[in-house]
Amino acid sequence: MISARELRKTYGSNSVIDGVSFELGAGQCLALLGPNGAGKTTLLRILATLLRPTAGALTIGGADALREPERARALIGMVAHGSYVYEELTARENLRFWETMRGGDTAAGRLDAALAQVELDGVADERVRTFSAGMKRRLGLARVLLGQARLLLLDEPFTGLDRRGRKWVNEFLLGFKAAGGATVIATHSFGGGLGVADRVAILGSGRLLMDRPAADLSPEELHRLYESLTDSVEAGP
Amino acid sequence: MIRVLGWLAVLGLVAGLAAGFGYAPREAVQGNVQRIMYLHVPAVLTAYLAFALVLAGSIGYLATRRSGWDRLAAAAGEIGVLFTGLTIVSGSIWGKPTWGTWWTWDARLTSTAVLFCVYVGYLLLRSLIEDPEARARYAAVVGILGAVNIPIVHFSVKWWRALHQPSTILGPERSPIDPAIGLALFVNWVAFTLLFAYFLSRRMEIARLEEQT
Amino acid sequence: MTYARRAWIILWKDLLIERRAKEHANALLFFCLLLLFLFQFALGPDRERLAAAVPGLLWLGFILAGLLGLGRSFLGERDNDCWEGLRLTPGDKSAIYLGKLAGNCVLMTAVEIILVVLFGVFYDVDLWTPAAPLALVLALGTIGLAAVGTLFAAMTTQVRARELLFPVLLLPVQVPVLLATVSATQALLLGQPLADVAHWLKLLAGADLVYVTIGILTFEFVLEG
Amino acid sequence: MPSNWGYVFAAYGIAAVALLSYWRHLARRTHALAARRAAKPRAT
Repeated sequence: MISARELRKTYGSNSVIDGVSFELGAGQCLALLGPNGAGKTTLLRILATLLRPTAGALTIGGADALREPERARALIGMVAHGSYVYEELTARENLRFWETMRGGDTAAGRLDAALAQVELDGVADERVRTFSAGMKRRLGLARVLLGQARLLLLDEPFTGLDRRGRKWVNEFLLGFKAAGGATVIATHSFGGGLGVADRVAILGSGRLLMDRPAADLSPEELHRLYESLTDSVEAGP
Repeated sequence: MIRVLGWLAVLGLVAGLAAGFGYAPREAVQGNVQRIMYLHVPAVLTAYLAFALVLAGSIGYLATRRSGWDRLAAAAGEIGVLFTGLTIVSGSIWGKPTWGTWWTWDARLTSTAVLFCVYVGYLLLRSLIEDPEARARYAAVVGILGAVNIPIVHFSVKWWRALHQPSTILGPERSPIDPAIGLALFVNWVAFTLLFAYFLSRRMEIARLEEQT
Repeated sequence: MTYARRAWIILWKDLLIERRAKEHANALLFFCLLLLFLFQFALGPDRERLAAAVPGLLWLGFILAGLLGLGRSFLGERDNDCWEGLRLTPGDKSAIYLGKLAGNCVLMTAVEIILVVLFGVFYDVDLWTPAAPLALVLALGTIGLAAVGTLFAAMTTQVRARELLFPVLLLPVQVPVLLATVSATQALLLGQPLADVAHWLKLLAGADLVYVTIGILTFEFVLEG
Repeated sequence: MPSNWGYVFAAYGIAAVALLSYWRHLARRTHALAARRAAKPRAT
C-alpha cells in the first residue's frame, strides 16, 4: 500500500525527517511511536500528501504520490487532531459535505449506514458543536468509511478519549484491518493502538530507529527499547 | 562577474550624468527642470522591467517549484519598489515648478502610485511569512495578479482623469524631442538597466546564501 | 458534473453555516448602519454635499463591509483543520474557489442591498429610477471585489497579522474596480443613460474576467502545500 | 523662466541617497551573511 524510500524533509538547514524508508502492505497496521518533536506528524502529513518531502520517493497504492497526489488521495483517509468537522453542521450534513467533495454517492441510505456503523445514528441530526471529542473522532471515522479509504492515517487517535472510546476505536481498527485496509497510527503513548498494530516503529529525530513485528515484542521490552533508543538520539549531536 | 557589472553601472551613471547635464541642451519650454526627466523616465522603465521579472519569476516558480524563480521574483519586487519610489519622488519634484504643486492626480502619477502600493503589499506579504515554501507560493499569486492588473489600473485611471478634466497638462514626454535629449535619455536608460542588473544579481545572491544557512 | 457538485456543496455549506451563526451577519448589518452615521457626521448635515458624495460613500461602504465579510470567509476552515480536509479532496481545487466566490457574492449582495436601501432612506437619494442599470454596476463590481477578495482571504487566513495584511493587499489591487464603479454610479445617479457608462462596464467585465481566471488558475497553489 | 536648479539637484540628490543606501544595505547584508557562514564551521 505504502512504499516510502529515503523520505527527507528539511526546513533550511534543519532536518525534520531524515531518510525514512518503509513498506506497508494491505491489511497491515503500523504503529509509529516517538516522543514529541520526533517528526511523527510531519511524516504522517507527508504520507497524506499534505506536505511535499524535500527528497525521496513515495508510492501509495501503486500511484506516485509526489507526481500524482490526486490518485493517491482517492485511497487515503486521514483522521488528525481536528477530525475535519464543521461545528455548525449536523453529523449527517458533515458527511454529505465531505462525501460530495470526494465525488462520491451521497444517498441517504449510505450516510445512515456509515453513521450507524460508528454508532452516531441517534444524533445524526444534531449539530457537531454539541459533540464530545470522541464523538467527533467517530464522525471522522465515518467520513473515512464513507470515502472507502484503503489507507487510514491516524494522528494520536486515542488522546482525549475515555477508556470506552479507546476500546471502540481499537475495535474499529481491527475491523478496518480485517477488511484489507492499511493503517498507520502515529502516537506518543503506549496506551492504545499497539494491540492492533502488526508492526511497531520508533521514530527519533526524524529517523526510523527501529521497525519490528509487534508479535516479537513484549510491552516491557518495547518500553526498554523505546527509552534507550530515544535517549541515545537526544544525547547525540 | 557581479563586480564588473557594478563598475559598468557606475560608468554608465557617470556617462548618464554627463549626458544629462553637459551634453543635452537646456530644454526650451520647461528649462532645466526637464533634466529631471533623465532620472524619472529611466527609473519608471526600470520599474516596469522589474515588475515584468516579478511576473516571470512568479509564473516560473508555480510551474517548476524551483526556489531560483522565487529569488528572482523577490529581488525584482524589492528593487522595483525602490525604482517606483524614485519615479514618484522625481515626478513630484518635477511637478512643483511645472504645475505649481507637489502632487496632482495626474493619470500617470496616479497609476504609478497605485503600482507602488500593490508591490509594497507584495513585499509586506513576503516579510510576514516564515515558511519559505508558503511564502514563495503566496507571493507568486500576488505577483501574477499585480502584474496582470497593471493594464486595468492604467485604463481605469486614464478614464477617471478624462472624466474630471480634459488632459491639458502636457507630460514631459509629449514635447517634441530634441535628438540630443533623446540620446541623453538613452544613455541614462542603459545606465539604469545596468544598475538594476547589478542590484538584482546581488540581491539574488544574498537570497541564495540565506537559503543555505 | 462532479466539479459543479463540489462548487455547489461549498456554497451550500457556507450559506448554511452563515445562516446558523446569525451573529456574524447581524454584526455586519449593524456595522453598515454605523457607517451611515459616520459618513453623515463626517460630512455634516448639508443635503447637497451628501448627495454629491453618495456614489463614493456607497462604494466606500461596500468595500469596508466587504473587507470585514470577505476577510472572514476562510476563517471557518481553520477550525478542526477543515482546511486540510479540503486539500485532501481529490480533483480540481478551483471548484472550491468558485463555491467560495459564489458564497461571498451572495453575502456581499445582501449587504449591498441593505446599504443601498439605508442610503436611499437616510440621505434621500433617488436610487429607484436608475435601479436596473445600477444593479448591473453593483453586480459587476461585486464580482470583481469578491474574486480578488476570496483569493487573498484564502491566502492571508494562514498568515500572522491577517487583519492588517488582507486590506493592505486587497485595496491597491481594487483601485480600478473602485474607480469604475464610483464613476459609473455617479453618472447613473445624475440621470445619464447606460450607454454613457458603457466603457466602465466593459472595463469592469474585463477586470472580472481576468480576476476570476487568475483565481481559478492559482487557487490550487494557495490551498496546497 | 527661473533656472530651477534647486529642484533638479533635489531630485538627483534624493535619488543618489536612495540608491546609495540600498547599495549599502545590500553590502551590509552580504557581509553579515559571510560572517555568519564563516563562524559556523568553526563552532561545530
